[in-house]
Amino acid sequence: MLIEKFNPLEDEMIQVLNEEGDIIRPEWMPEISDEEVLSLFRTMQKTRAIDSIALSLQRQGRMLTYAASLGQEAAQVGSGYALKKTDWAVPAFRELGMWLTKGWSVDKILQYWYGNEWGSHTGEDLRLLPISVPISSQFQHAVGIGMSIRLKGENDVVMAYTGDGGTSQGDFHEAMNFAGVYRTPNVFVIQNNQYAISVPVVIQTASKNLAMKALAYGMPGILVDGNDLFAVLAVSQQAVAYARETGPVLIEAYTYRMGAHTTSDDPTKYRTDDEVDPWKEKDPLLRVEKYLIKKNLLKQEEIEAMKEALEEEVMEAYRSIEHSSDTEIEEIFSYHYEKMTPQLQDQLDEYRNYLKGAASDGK
Amino acid sequence: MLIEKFNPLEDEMIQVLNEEGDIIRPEWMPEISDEEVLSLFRTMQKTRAIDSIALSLQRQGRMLTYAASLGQEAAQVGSGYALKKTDWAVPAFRELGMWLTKGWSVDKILQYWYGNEWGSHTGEDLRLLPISVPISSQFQHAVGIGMSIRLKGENDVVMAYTGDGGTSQGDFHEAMNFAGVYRTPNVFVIQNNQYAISVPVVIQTASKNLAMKALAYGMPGILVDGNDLFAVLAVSQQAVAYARETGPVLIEAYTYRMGAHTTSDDPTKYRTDDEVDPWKEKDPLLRVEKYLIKKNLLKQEEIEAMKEALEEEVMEAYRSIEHSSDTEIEEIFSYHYEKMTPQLQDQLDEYRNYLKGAASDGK
Amino acid sequence: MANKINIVQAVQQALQNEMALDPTVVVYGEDVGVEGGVFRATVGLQQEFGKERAFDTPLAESAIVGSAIGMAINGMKPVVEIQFMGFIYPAVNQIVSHAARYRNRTRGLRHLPMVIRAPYGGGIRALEHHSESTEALFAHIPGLKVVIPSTPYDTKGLLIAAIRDPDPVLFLEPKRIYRAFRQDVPEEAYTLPIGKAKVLQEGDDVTVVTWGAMVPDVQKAVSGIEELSIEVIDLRTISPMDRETIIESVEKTGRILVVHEAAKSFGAGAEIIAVVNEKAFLSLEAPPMRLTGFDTTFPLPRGEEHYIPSPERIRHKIRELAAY
Amino acid sequence: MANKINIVQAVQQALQNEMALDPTVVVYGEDVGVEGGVFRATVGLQQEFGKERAFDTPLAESAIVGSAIGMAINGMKPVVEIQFMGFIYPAVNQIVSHAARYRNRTRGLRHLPMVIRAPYGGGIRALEHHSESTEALFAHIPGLKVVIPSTPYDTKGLLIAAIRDPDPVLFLEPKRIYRAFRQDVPEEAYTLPIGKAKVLQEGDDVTVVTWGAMVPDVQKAVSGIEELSIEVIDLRTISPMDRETIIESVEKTGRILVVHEAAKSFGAGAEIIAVVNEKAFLSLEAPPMRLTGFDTTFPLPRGEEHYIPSPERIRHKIRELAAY
Ligand SMILES: Cc1ncc(C[n+]2csc(CCOP(=O)(O)OP(=O)(O)O)c2C)c(N)n1
Ligand SMILES: Cc1ncc(C[n+]2csc(CCOP(=O)(O)OP(=O)(O)O)c2C)c(N)n1
Ligand SMILES: [Mg+2]
Ligand SMILES: [Mg+2]
Repeated sequence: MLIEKFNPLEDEMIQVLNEEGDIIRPEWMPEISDEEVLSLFRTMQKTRAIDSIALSLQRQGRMLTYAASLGQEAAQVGSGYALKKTDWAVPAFRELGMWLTKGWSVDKILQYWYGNEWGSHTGEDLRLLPISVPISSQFQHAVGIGMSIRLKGENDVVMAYTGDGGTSQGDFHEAMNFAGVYRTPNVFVIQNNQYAISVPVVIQTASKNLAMKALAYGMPGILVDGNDLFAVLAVSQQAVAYARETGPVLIEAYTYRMGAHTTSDDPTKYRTDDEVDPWKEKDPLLRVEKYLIKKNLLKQEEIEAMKEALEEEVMEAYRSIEHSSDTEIEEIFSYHYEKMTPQLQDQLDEYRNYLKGAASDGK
Repeated sequence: MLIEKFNPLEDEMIQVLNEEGDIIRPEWMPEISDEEVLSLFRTMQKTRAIDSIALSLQRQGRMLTYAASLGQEAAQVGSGYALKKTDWAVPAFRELGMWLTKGWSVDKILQYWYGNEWGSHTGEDLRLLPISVPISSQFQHAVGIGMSIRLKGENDVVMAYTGDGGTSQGDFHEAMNFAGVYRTPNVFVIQNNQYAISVPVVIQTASKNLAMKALAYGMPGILVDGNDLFAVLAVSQQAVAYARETGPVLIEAYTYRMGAHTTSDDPTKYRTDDEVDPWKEKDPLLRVEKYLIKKNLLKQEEIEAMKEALEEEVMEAYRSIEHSSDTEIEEIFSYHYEKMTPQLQDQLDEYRNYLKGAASDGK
Repeated sequence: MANKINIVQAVQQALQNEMALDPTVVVYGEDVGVEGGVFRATVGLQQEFGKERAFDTPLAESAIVGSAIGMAINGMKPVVEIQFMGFIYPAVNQIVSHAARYRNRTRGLRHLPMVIRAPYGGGIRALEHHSESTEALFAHIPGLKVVIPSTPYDTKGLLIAAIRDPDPVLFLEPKRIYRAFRQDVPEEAYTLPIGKAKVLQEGDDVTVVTWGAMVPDVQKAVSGIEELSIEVIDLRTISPMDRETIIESVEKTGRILVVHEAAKSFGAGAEIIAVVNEKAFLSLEAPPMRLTGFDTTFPLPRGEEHYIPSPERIRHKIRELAAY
Repeated sequence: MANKINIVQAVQQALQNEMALDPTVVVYGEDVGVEGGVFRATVGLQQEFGKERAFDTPLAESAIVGSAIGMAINGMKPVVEIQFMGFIYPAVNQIVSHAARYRNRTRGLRHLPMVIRAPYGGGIRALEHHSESTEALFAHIPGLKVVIPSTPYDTKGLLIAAIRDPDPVLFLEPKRIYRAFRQDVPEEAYTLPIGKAKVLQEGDDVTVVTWGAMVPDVQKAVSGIEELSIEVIDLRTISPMDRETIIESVEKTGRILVVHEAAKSFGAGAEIIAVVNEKAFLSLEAPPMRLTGFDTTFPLPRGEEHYIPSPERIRHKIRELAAY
């Protein structure tokens, strides 16, 4: 098994699909039908469509802070696709591609970024936790779910995400350590996109790579080309299988954040085009596109049509939430406890009374 | 250099002095005069004398909670002795042998355990931080000192201590990671005494050993027999030299907590004599004693006399603080800020007035 | 069936009852399994329910609380122990940023039936960080409940209520009186309502509100005052606070003293006084007063006797308030 | 020489002045170096003072604060940034268990001249955890000082005072008004006393105490009330609180309203009311009141307008208080 044989100290990186769209390690190619490849490609395109619509809405003032996934689609879609519906996914905040494979709906996703808590009501049957903003804190929840799975004799796997920056947090360490001790069915995915806002990964850690951090917890760690859909999928499938049977695994998906950290960020302050440009050739979508075209599974025009259709679909989803996104006053109060405390009830009443008075004052 | 060549993944352990008191790896024997060996042996005996007096005082109700170092004297004295006077030591709470090498006086040490803050006023010129109770939190301070040393162009080293339990804390990880990034002159010492109160190290981590955790931070890690004074000293000297010149190092000193966790603990609840007994033969003092006797540097009677003299010295120190250890009321208030806040002044006045009133009421 | 048990035994019994009744209840923390807790609050649980349901953890408070959040998300009812309240701080991010917020964040989709137990308070001649009473910090956090019992009976009933509560509860145990006295307590499971104070003694002249380990001290203080009729309220839940019971009492007495062990400024006493002002201002005949710990770190043992208000000081303060 | 600058520029200038004057001052945190801070509060410092004295750190708040403690022990004056107050919680153990305690723990042998800066408060249409106002938590901790400025002039003077203070200061910056207005501020370094409130406007009928980003809102509210003479106090330091200024005012007006953005219960307003009761009870003509955030998590942007008391609500509350 790749997972067990791989030695992260050697700093090599698993690759299957090269930049020309050729399969260079067929023995590692995941077993996947052409329809599945097409569907994954579509999901990656959808990720990109959401990013582009959200960014343009943001510029128009119709969307708030937004964190794009541009460049990281393979890492997200490839890993997320390795999960069953009954497996859990525990995101950080930049896993759009994974959210789509897991079934979080586009309107909910946009509602989240548009600043409404209902966006995090991901849906009754979705084993997907909401976005977690405090970096790496969600790893602890993932491990707790893993512990409960072992305890209940369930057969599910929990895949948790963090960034390269996230590896510096105490919670990253504590969670990985717990997972090692209790041999929980966890897959930990680090999307190493080289930056934590403006801070490059060389200031984040002196570790040779991030995958090898697994050794400190007695678990396998594997480094994969995060811009290679097939490699990510292959490694993730094996990791998920390993987690289900044996214990936790760490995956480092080596990738690059092509855009700004969020819409509040201006990356030209801390990095040059010279650094960014070479990564354009490593575009994870381009590779799959080349593969599909070479295999005659898709034509260039079809791709353009797909993009357009997806953008329209996303705009549709946005329109469905744009005007319904203001929070009802009562909702601010009513979800803190099963039943509102008398304090909350008082405060709600007082505020409503004030509003009534203000309204009748004509203010 | 041992430090750089050592591969913690191979799980071997540096040893110099065996249980018979013979030097088995002369090439690693630290350069140390007979007088120095005698003096270190004496310090180890003193450590044991303090432990034994403190425990007996505790049983008499003349001492409070106490955490003994029994069995860990070599790990503590050997590491502490590698430091210069100008180097810093940052303890957890079970480093008695190191405290003595660093110059913390016995009366202060006893005063600390006897529940008076003045015990932590270690002395103006001592580069020794006070005991730090919240596990591994002190690693962060050690790294901060290390950062400031680099910044100021100083040439000192900072040696920080934690236990096997301490490796599970987020602070352990964050501090080690900072040290790696800033290449601070830090030596991190884990006294792996196999237990965190009742929790054995196998429940603490799934890592093969603790030394290899260093790899995650891009620093060398080395595993040493913590019951072997010469091995600990050799490794520590090299680590200190490495830290001074190059960057941080992690040392795992493999040892065993022979006694209870503290005087509040009863280890028979969680471990058997069968487990403890074999460690008696690995007694770090016995080994040095055998070495010294074989080398004709010390006679059995002299050892007995040394023990007695040391115990008397410790009792003397205790007597000097036993009756002077109650806290002055003002001291409770006056060290929170450079100047007492009006709130504190009020509270002190009110309390004093109350006491005066109570006294004049004859209460 | 009743048994005569002390507070720490009541904790143990509550856990045992609930683990027997509800297979989703699990208990874990540092030294909680094999040893049965450094205070013996979880003794016997691993023997009875196995290593899966009562177990030791690595030394990491953030992971203890954080993993409990995950457990609760997947249908368990974790009851985790923080060995001393002074060691809860590494877990504050998990408590404040997640435990308290999950229900609201997800608009009710996910809620967290979890309990964080921690022995709190000073006066046990302990090392630094073993004497904290920082309930006010957690009471300020929306989405948390903070409970502090003062008797074996209340401990058991409130802890079981906390375990059955669908939301996170911080359950602070008054370790100074863990073994101070015994009480007849039903052997079976029962609950007491979270959010309800208890009037321990009715009176007309002065209201004294207190909680936890200060309760017996207040009772002692009050029992030495013949000339006044004093109402004593055991708050029992710090948040959400039972304002009604306090207000009703102050409307009767016109005078209130809050006694707590925590530092004075920005402590829970301030909130009680603010509430009394808001709800019973016109009844006040004297300034609401506080008798509390100082605004200092809890002193080490050789100074600790000064910190916690003694029954004599409480008595003195009650008289001062009554004489106002 | 004066320059017209806003609050975030005042922060930057204070840092720059002090770094120039005192080589032991260092500035660090996430994105603080190359980028100059996500709010640009440290912009230009790395260029001017080098990577040694203004630098980026790994993403770890506990290490940021914990290493600052070590730096301070070895004679530096670290000024560290927590990117948003909502991310201070991982550092709480270092703040509460060490920063606040070192001087007392060592009976004065070691003290920590360090500043923890964090932008606080809501109303900027941000994601979760970017809107916290939990100053009350830190104000309750003995050994800490908590400062919140509301103008460029105060920001600069108080931040420099904080840097020169031999003890740890938590310096909370009102990010909602970071760029709201400019003020003439001396270009040179100067200090303002920590622990002193400021009477912004004198008045006889009602006292309003507030701080930080609420100050302009209160001023707006007050400017719309012609019929009352209102005294407005900008608290500026939450702990240690300037009780004198508040008491003096209440003795005059007999009426006090505290306005803050943080959740109501167990917030800093409660302490102010408790103090007023203790020190000016007989002057009170109406119940001290609070107008604050709700006891809820700060809502996401589509609900946030309801949370922070608006000038209209403040005005309404002042009138309610005056009419009592
Ligand atoms: C505890 C905490 N500190 C700071 C932040 C502010 N912050 C948000 S994202 C980010 C960088 C994250 O970097 P990384 O983990 O590499 O993820 P990426 O943004 O690259 O996907 C920071 C510092 C935060 N959200 N949580
Ligand atoms: C943060 C924190 N949690 C819990 C404790 C209580 N405690 C004191 S010592 C200890 C075990 C420490 O184990 P280890 O690090 O191996 O050191 P040892 O006692 O073996 O020297 C525990 C859990 C503490 N002091 N700090
Ligand atoms: Mg990143
Ligand atoms: Mg240990």
